[in-house]
Parts: sequence; structure tokens; C-alpha cells
Amino acid sequence: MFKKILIANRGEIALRVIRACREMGIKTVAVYSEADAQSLHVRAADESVCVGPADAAASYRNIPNILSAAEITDAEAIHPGYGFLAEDPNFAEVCASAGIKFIGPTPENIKLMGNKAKAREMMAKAGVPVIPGSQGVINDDREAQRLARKIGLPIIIKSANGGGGRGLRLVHTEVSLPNAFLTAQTESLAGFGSADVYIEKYLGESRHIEIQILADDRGRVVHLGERECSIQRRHQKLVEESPSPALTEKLRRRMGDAAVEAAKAVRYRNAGTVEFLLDGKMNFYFLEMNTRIQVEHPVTEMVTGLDLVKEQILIASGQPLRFKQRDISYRGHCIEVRVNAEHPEHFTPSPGEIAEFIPPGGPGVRVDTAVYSRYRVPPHYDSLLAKVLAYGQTREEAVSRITRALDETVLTGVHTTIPLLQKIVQDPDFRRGKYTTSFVDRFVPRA
Amino acid sequence: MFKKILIANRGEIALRVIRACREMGIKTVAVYSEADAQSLHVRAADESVCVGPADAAASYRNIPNILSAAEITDAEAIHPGYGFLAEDPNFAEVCASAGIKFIGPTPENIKLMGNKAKAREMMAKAGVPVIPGSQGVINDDREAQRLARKIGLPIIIKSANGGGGRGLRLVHTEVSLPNAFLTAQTESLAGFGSADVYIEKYLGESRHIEIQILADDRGRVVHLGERECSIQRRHQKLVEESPSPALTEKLRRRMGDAAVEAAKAVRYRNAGTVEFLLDGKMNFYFLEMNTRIQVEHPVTEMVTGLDLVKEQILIASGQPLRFKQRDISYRGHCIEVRVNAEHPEHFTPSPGEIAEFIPPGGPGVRVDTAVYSRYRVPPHYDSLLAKVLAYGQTREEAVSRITRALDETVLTGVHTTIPLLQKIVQDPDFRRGKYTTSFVDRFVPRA
Amino acid sequence: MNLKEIRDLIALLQGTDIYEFQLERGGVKVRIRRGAPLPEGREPAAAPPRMEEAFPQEPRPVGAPISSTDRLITVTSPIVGTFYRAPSPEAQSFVEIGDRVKKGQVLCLIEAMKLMNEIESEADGTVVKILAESAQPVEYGEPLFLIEPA
Amino acid sequence: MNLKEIRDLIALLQGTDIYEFQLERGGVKVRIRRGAPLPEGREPAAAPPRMEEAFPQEPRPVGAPISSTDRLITVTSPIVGTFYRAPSPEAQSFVEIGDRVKKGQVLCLIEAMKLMNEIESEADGTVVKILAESAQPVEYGEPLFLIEPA
Repeated sequence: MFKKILIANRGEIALRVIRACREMGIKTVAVYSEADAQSLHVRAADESVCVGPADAAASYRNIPNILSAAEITDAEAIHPGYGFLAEDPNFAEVCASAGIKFIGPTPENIKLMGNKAKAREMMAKAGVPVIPGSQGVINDDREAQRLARKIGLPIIIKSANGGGGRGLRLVHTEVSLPNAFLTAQTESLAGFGSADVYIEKYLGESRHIEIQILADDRGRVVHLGERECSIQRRHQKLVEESPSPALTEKLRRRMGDAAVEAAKAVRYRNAGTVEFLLDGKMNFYFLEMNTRIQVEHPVTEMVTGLDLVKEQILIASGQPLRFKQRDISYRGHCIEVRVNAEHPEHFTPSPGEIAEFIPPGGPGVRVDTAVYSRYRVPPHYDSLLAKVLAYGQTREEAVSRITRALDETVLTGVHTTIPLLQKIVQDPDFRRGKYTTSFVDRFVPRA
Repeated sequence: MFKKILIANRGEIALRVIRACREMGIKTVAVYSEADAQSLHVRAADESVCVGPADAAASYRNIPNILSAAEITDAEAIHPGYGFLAEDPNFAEVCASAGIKFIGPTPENIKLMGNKAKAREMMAKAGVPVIPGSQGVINDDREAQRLARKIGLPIIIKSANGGGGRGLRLVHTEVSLPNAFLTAQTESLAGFGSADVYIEKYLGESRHIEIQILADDRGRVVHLGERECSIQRRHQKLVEESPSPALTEKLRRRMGDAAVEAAKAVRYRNAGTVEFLLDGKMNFYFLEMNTRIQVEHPVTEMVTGLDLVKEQILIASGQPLRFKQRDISYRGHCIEVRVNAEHPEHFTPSPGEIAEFIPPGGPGVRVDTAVYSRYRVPPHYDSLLAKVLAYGQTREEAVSRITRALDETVLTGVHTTIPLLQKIVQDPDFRRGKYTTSFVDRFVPRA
Repeated sequence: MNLKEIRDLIALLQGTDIYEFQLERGGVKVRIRRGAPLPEGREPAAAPPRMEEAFPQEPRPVGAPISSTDRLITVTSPIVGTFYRAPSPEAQSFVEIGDRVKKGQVLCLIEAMKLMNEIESEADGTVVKILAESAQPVEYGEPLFLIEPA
Repeated sequence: MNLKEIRDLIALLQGTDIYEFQLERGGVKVRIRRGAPLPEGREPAAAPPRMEEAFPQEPRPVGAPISSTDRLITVTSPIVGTFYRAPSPEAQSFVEIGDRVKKGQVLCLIEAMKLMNEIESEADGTVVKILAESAQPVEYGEPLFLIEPA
């Protein structure tokens, strides 16, 4: 087992990894930017190294400084968290060449899944259902038009190197297709460094359901059930839960099996998430695979009792999975809400000093946060302040508990998304579990 | 179901009950003393009524004011929490005569179990093992001497109306018995209003293990497994866990059955705890029954997934238990530590303003507290600041997690027992699960 | 100003809650800032009712006189119950504003646990203000009357 | 005001909670600011290492000059790595205290990812202090040299 791990991240996820390390008896090294010198992750780690100025490109994404920090502190492994360098295949490669273990998938896994068109192709070959659409990249609008006629409109044009819902074009009519295609290529080039785009049929009202998987060095793969992530605003998840109110036991098993097949097909390693779209007719389709620990991983931890970050570390250290698929059991229901430092209506970021923070507590409540009373939220990074999770014996209890937890949270001094989250969890359709990815629209004024 | 409940308590347990009510859609009325006007339980309740000055006898124990508060707010039921009026049979009776539901056992249950000698007699009759000793009260030292010869020294003389370990006399030699007996009677009279004492054989190094039970109006009783509470200082529990590292599956079942028998024998109702002593030879004996929700009830909630306060409310509203014994399942391991505002070595109370409080969080951690940064801990009430609980898949994980949780807790401005708790959970014997009620002595300087 | 003067000045300020002090001797300029400099925090967004807004802006100082002048006596409720200004709905109120009252004179009733409790004046004086409404609940320490002592 | 007076003044302030003091002799102007600008809290009991004690008492203001006078230039590390005062263990140090240096002159090496990075002086001046030790790790923004500009 590693004696010391460097955490190449900040905020709640850095703290999350430090907690896992402490519990495993592993020493920790925090890295931080000049803007984060007073951060909780710095305070919680055994050692800390300043790796650059506030700008993340020069600090949290600064590969030479982060690797040097690992070298001067004798860290044997690096946990990248999510964001920053977590899905940079180059970083994973450089770690390997520097003899430092990257706690995550192989550079090949990251590279392959980073190319959405390629991943789609690969999955189709492996027998995992994909949304009807192009085989790989589409190069001109004539080809796009032919395909659109075959699969039927509307279609979505996506950047092959995008992901997380970025760089999408929805096309409803054939006449608008050539123009949209060109724009999509241009945007893809500008946004992701490549004009490669691919096409999928637009399935209408659907749900976003993802399956958590774990894979060890020996090719053993298990899944840990699903997370329902349909409550999104502009592809940013706001609320997640497990189990999904939409799945039957049979469908759960089929999707789980498909996710395991997907991971095996690409010789995946460590923790990963296979995202699926579930349409109104209960057909599911591969969307993409996230090659990192995800923000919402605690949802799975609450219902399985497992500690996913510890499993990541164990796998990275070469240990085989300690359980088989049949050893995984689920208990109760968990809902997570993301409290962001944003205006709850316009979603403008709201950095600044938190005047008072009294987190919720008591039965079934988990809070993952790196903020505290009088903490100054820096304007340089993402707006996530806290993940609040509620566990219940039933979905009904989990819903009433997350409502209670939000009501009792005191967080003043900055704007937060709490008022929006309160509206969401009190919505009758949410309470009934009846929602799709368009659900949040009803609370958000049209731009 | 009740529409409104008054909580006749303060601090974390008042907040605990309010949380349960909120999740059940029940309105809440907080009562408070003048010293508690800025308390979190007042802030969290729908309504609040000041019931007296700081002195608890004139506020939190002021039966007329508390009942009037229920009347003027139209509360249908009162939850007493623990302490204060929770085990006052008179209060339970007055509630009944005022037409307000007391959320707890019957006045008869409380009265019977309040008389330890009588309870002991009753249990022996019901076939629940009791410690060898007197049948009921012992009236003079000659009788005491005869009994001591029969059961063998050392013996303990206990006040029949004491409880929780208060008013004990340990007698090692026959020559010291008459004097000790007289002192015990005098102390009992002074401390508990009655000179009635009874005698039990002293069993030496032993464990304190309690079984949580729930009983509905129809006489159905289930137990929810045990809590190991041997980590005590002067009969004040510091650390609790479930399951007990000492019990085998068989012993667990036997003790559970005995607790259910005990509850049935006295027609017990609502939540209660049967305390047992477990000696070095794995024999268990009835000690006493606590007729209230206990401080450490969350330990049971973490491993069973149940919400005990909700169950209390459901039972009090007349609903039958929603589960049978076979429906109760246990998962993982939970350890609770009590963070008190006390000096960690001399145990002198340490009221005052909390400068900074950053509670622990992340996976498997639950915090029950009513304090926050800049909260002023009043000097009038008990010193409990926070209960911190850690859940783990295994005891080993729970131990490493509670250690981590204590290490990351920031609580400055007042002295706390955290340093002592840190020593306890890092102790090799504690880590091995090898400890008895004398365990804490090693950390506490002799008085 | 010499060192001794400064020393005296510091001794003077020690133990007070003055956190800033300025002095200019020429044109006689003094500046004293006291009380904790509260860190500023932006106001939160308008939101559904939450615990963070649960405290009234100005919590009523329970049991303390609410008058601006210390000369007035506040009669507060010694118990929790329902306040009545008259012995029965038809009867006259015990006292009205402007009435002169004697120490020990009954000012009102508070019903608690089906019992009527008479609340008496603590001093001779004049009723200046009646702070509770008849048939309304009152809590412990709630101000009921302001009496201007004779 | 002479050195003795200042010394006395410092002794006077030592141990008080005054955190700002101003004095102008001409028109006699005194300014005293006391009370911790940070929220005070009693010291916690001596305890095993915990997060609450994890911050150094005086966090080094990273990247900021640490000298008391603003005249000195602080050369900070632009990268994370290992600091070397000389090109090899046997070689002479690039600079010593008291050396005059020119802008662009190499002051030290920092090894990062097996590469030696030369750190140059930002200005002409004199080396007043060397703040890092050879062969020791340095983080981003860590002060390495104090240079008194020419």
C-alpha cells in the first residue's frame, strides 16, 4: 500500500480523498494555489505545497509543479479528484513515466473515452446499445443529411471531443441542417481543438442514468448500481439519487450488465461511470463514460455502504477487488443536492465571504464540504460549496429528509442555490419520481 | 397522526426530535429558558415559548408552564427527550390528565423501573437473569450480612431509587459492611428521597451492554440489537458502539430475547432500553431499564437504518409496529463519541463562547449537535456539545473513521473532551475491542 | 505627550471594548471606535422560509424592561398561559391606561392549566401601557404592563 | 524620539492586545488600535495534533515580500522543486550574502522533473539574505533571496 498520496485538487473532493487516506493510514500531501492558502484541504493534509497562483492553469493544472511537488514530498501516488487534471491522458502518462502511480484509469482508457465518437463506435461493437446515429465522425453536411434521413429528425450534432453536454446542436428540420452542421464543426474546433463531430438521434424527453463501476488490474469488473441524474440545468447536475425511481429490478440488472460489458470492452481500470440515456419507452443507450471519481459518488456510497475512494486507492495499489457482483447489496434510498455559490435564479457566480455556515446534521444526513463560517469563497474556481446527502429507508423518507436538511441549513453571506433546490425537492412531480432532463426548466426563467 | 408536538427539552435532543417531526410533516413547539433564547432548537421549531428562567427547575422541569405552553399552542403531544421530565412518572400522568399525549412509556412503566429494587424483583420473576443479591429492599445490616455470606463478597449496595450508577457502595470485607450499609441508606435518603437500598453481588471486570427495544400499544415488542456502553467515566458514557465486540450471534439473540421478555413482563410501551451487565464468563444480568430515548440511540439507527424518534411518535399516536423481529437487519458497525464541554483531564465544566466550530463530515459520519461557531454554551445545563458518530462496513473501518472524524473536528473557545476521546479510540485495547467498564481509568488521573 | 501619558492612556483603554482611539491635540480631535468591528457579509438572496431566517431581526429581550426609560416598571408574566384583562368576558377590565394602581392590586388574570392566576402590580403607580391582548397566549417573562411608579 | 523611547514603547505594547499604534509628535497625534482584528477565542486545551491546530501561527504570506521594509526585493520560487545554491556539490555557490548581483544573473538552481532551472535576479542590487537551504525543497512563491536594489 502507498505510504503517501498527493491530492492534485482542491475543495471538497480534496478533503474527501484526504479523509479516505487518513482512515487508511496513508500520509497526504495537499497542493494549493495562492488563493487557497487558508483552505480546509490544506489544513487537513499532513503536508502541503503551493503550486502556483490563483489561476488554475498555472496551479491546479500545472503538471510540472504538481509532479515536482510529488517528488519533493516523496509521494508515491497522485489522486486527481474530478476536474482539473482528472481526465487529462497526458497527465496520467507523465505520472507513469515519472514512476508515480496515477489513481485512476489508464491513459488509454482516458484517451479513448475522451473521444466520444470513437467511444460510441467501440461500444456499438461491444454490443452495448448506442443511440441510433453515425458510426464515428461525420465529415460533411451531405453525409449528415443522408444519415438524418435514415434515422429521422430531430438529431443532435455533438463534438467528438466535447462531453458533459458541452458543444451540442439540436437540429429539428432538414433545411437548417447544413448550417447547423457547419456551426457545430466550427464550435467544436474552437472549444475542443478538433472539428470532429458525430450525430445521434434526438430521443426527446428522457432520463439520465449512470452506472458506477469498479474494475481491478486483473480485468474483474463489478457495478454498484445506478444514479439517477436527470435533474440538470444546462447539463450541470443539481440533484442525484439512487436507486432511480424509474428503474425496475430487471432493467437495473440489464443496465448494470451493459456497463460491466462496456468497461470490459475497453479493458477499463479503477472507478468509472457509464452514462446512459433512458427514453420514454424504457430503452437505454450508452451516452459516454466518465473516467474519474464523480461529484455524486457519495450517493452510491450511502446505499452500498462502500467507500469508493478507498476502493480507488486499493485498486491503484494493485489489489484485486475484494468483492464479487453478488456481494454488492443495496439498502435504502439516497438523494444528493449540490449547494453552489450561485444566484438561485440567474445562476451568476457569487463568490465572497461566508458569514455564517451551520451545516445540516442528524439522522441520515451526510455533508461533504470544504467551507466554513468566515471562509472566503474565491472567484477562481467552480461554485460548488457543499454536497448535502440524505439517506432514508424509503425514497419518501429520503425526500422528506433532504427537504428538512435544506430547510435547516444556514449559509449566509453569499447567494446559494438552496432556494432552487428547496423548490425542486418540494415539487409534486419530483416527489412522485416523475421527471426527465427537462424538469428544471420549470424553475428557470427563459434566457 | 399528531399535527403538532411540543418538545420539552433543549440542545441536541430537542433538535433531534424537531428533525423527526419536520420529516413527518408535524409542526413543532420549542420551549426554552431565558438562557436559551438564541438556541438552535428555538430557531428550528415552528413556534417557541419561553417557560422560565435559566434554572432548569423553574423552566425545563416546570410542569405547569410546559403544559400551559402545550395548551396555548394547541400541541397534541409532548416529547420529553432525555433528562429533565423524561422519567418523571408524575409528568407523564399529568400529561394524560390534561389530554396531551406523552411520547414515551406509561406512568406505571416509569414508576416501576424507577424503583430499581422492585424492577429487579419483577425481572427475576419474569425469568430474566438478575445479579445474585437481595429480593427487593434490605432493611437492616443484619439482613445484609446474612445475604453477603450467602452470595459472597464483594457486594454492592445500591439505592432503590437511584439509577445510572448513582448512589453505589462497594463492600469488600464483612467488617466494613454495617457501616457501609448505614452510609448507603443515609446517602440514598439524602440523594433520592428514600432510604430503600438493595444488594447485588459485585461481579468484577464486566461490560455494560444494553438492548434497545420498541413496544407498541398492542403488546408487540421487538429489539433492535445491542449497544456496547462500557467506556464510561463515573457511570457517564463516553463512547458507545454497535454491535458489541464481545457478543457472539447466539449471545446476542439470547440477550435480545431476554430484553423483549423484560419489556413484555411489565407491559412496556414505546422505546426503552434494557441494560445488562456481561461478566467475564459471558453471563449476562439485568441491571436496569431506561424508560426514555437515550443519548446514544443514533448508534442503533446507523446499523438498523431505522429512525427511533419517528418510531416513538408513531407508537405514541397509536400505530402498531410496522415490522416484526425478523424484519430487523443489521449492517456494518457504528461508534459514537460524546464531545462534552469539559476539561479533558479534570472534567471540570467549560461553558463559554465557542470561537470556531467546524464539525467533521464526509463518508459515514453523522453529527448531532445544537452548537455552532460563536454559540455561547450556557453554564446551567449538561455539558454535551455534540455526538459524533462514524459508520463503517467493519468495526475496523468504524474505528479508523471515528479517529479521523475527531482529528478533523475544529472546536475552539471552550475545553472539550476531544483529546480524551482521541486517546480512547487510538488505544490498542480499544482497537482490539478488549475493554470493560474500568477501561477509562487508565486515562484519568486518580482523584 | 510623554511616555507616561501614553502608558496611562493604554491602561485606561485596557479592559474596555474600545478598539480604536484617536486623539489630536492641536485642534482638539478625538476619535473612539468601540464594539467588535463586525465582519461584513452580503445579504442572502430572498428565499423560502429557512432556519437561517428563523430569528426575528430584533429578538425581544425576554424579561427585560422594554421601555426606553428606566423609570418605568415592566410587569412581566411569571407563568405561561392565556392573558385576560377582565375576570369574565362581560366584566370590566381590571385596569385601563391612565389608571392609578396600588402595589398588590390585581392587573389581569393568566389562565394556566384551567386555573386563573391573578397578576398583581409590583408597585404603586400609573398604568402607562398595556402590552398584551386579552385572550391571547403569553409566555414566561413576556411584558404585560408598563407602570410609571408614583 | 530616540531608540530608547522606541524600545520602551515596544516593551510597553508587548503583551497587550493593542494591534495598531500611531504617534505623531508635531501636532501631538496618537492612534491606538487594540483588540485582535481576528475574532478572539480562548485557547483550546493541549491536545493531540488536530486540524484545528494545523495552520501555522503566522501563515507565511506566500509570494509577498517578507521584509519589514518595502525597499527590499524578494526573489521567490516560480516553480516547485529542489533548491541548489551551486551548480554541483563541489562547486562554489552562485551568490553569497553581500554579493552584488546584476539583473539576469543566476542566483540559484531549482531542480524540477530532473531538469535544472536557473533562477535569475530581477534587479541589480546586493544579496541581503538567503532564505532557502541548499538541497531543500521549495514550493511555488517561496521566498529565496532578499535583494537590496542598487
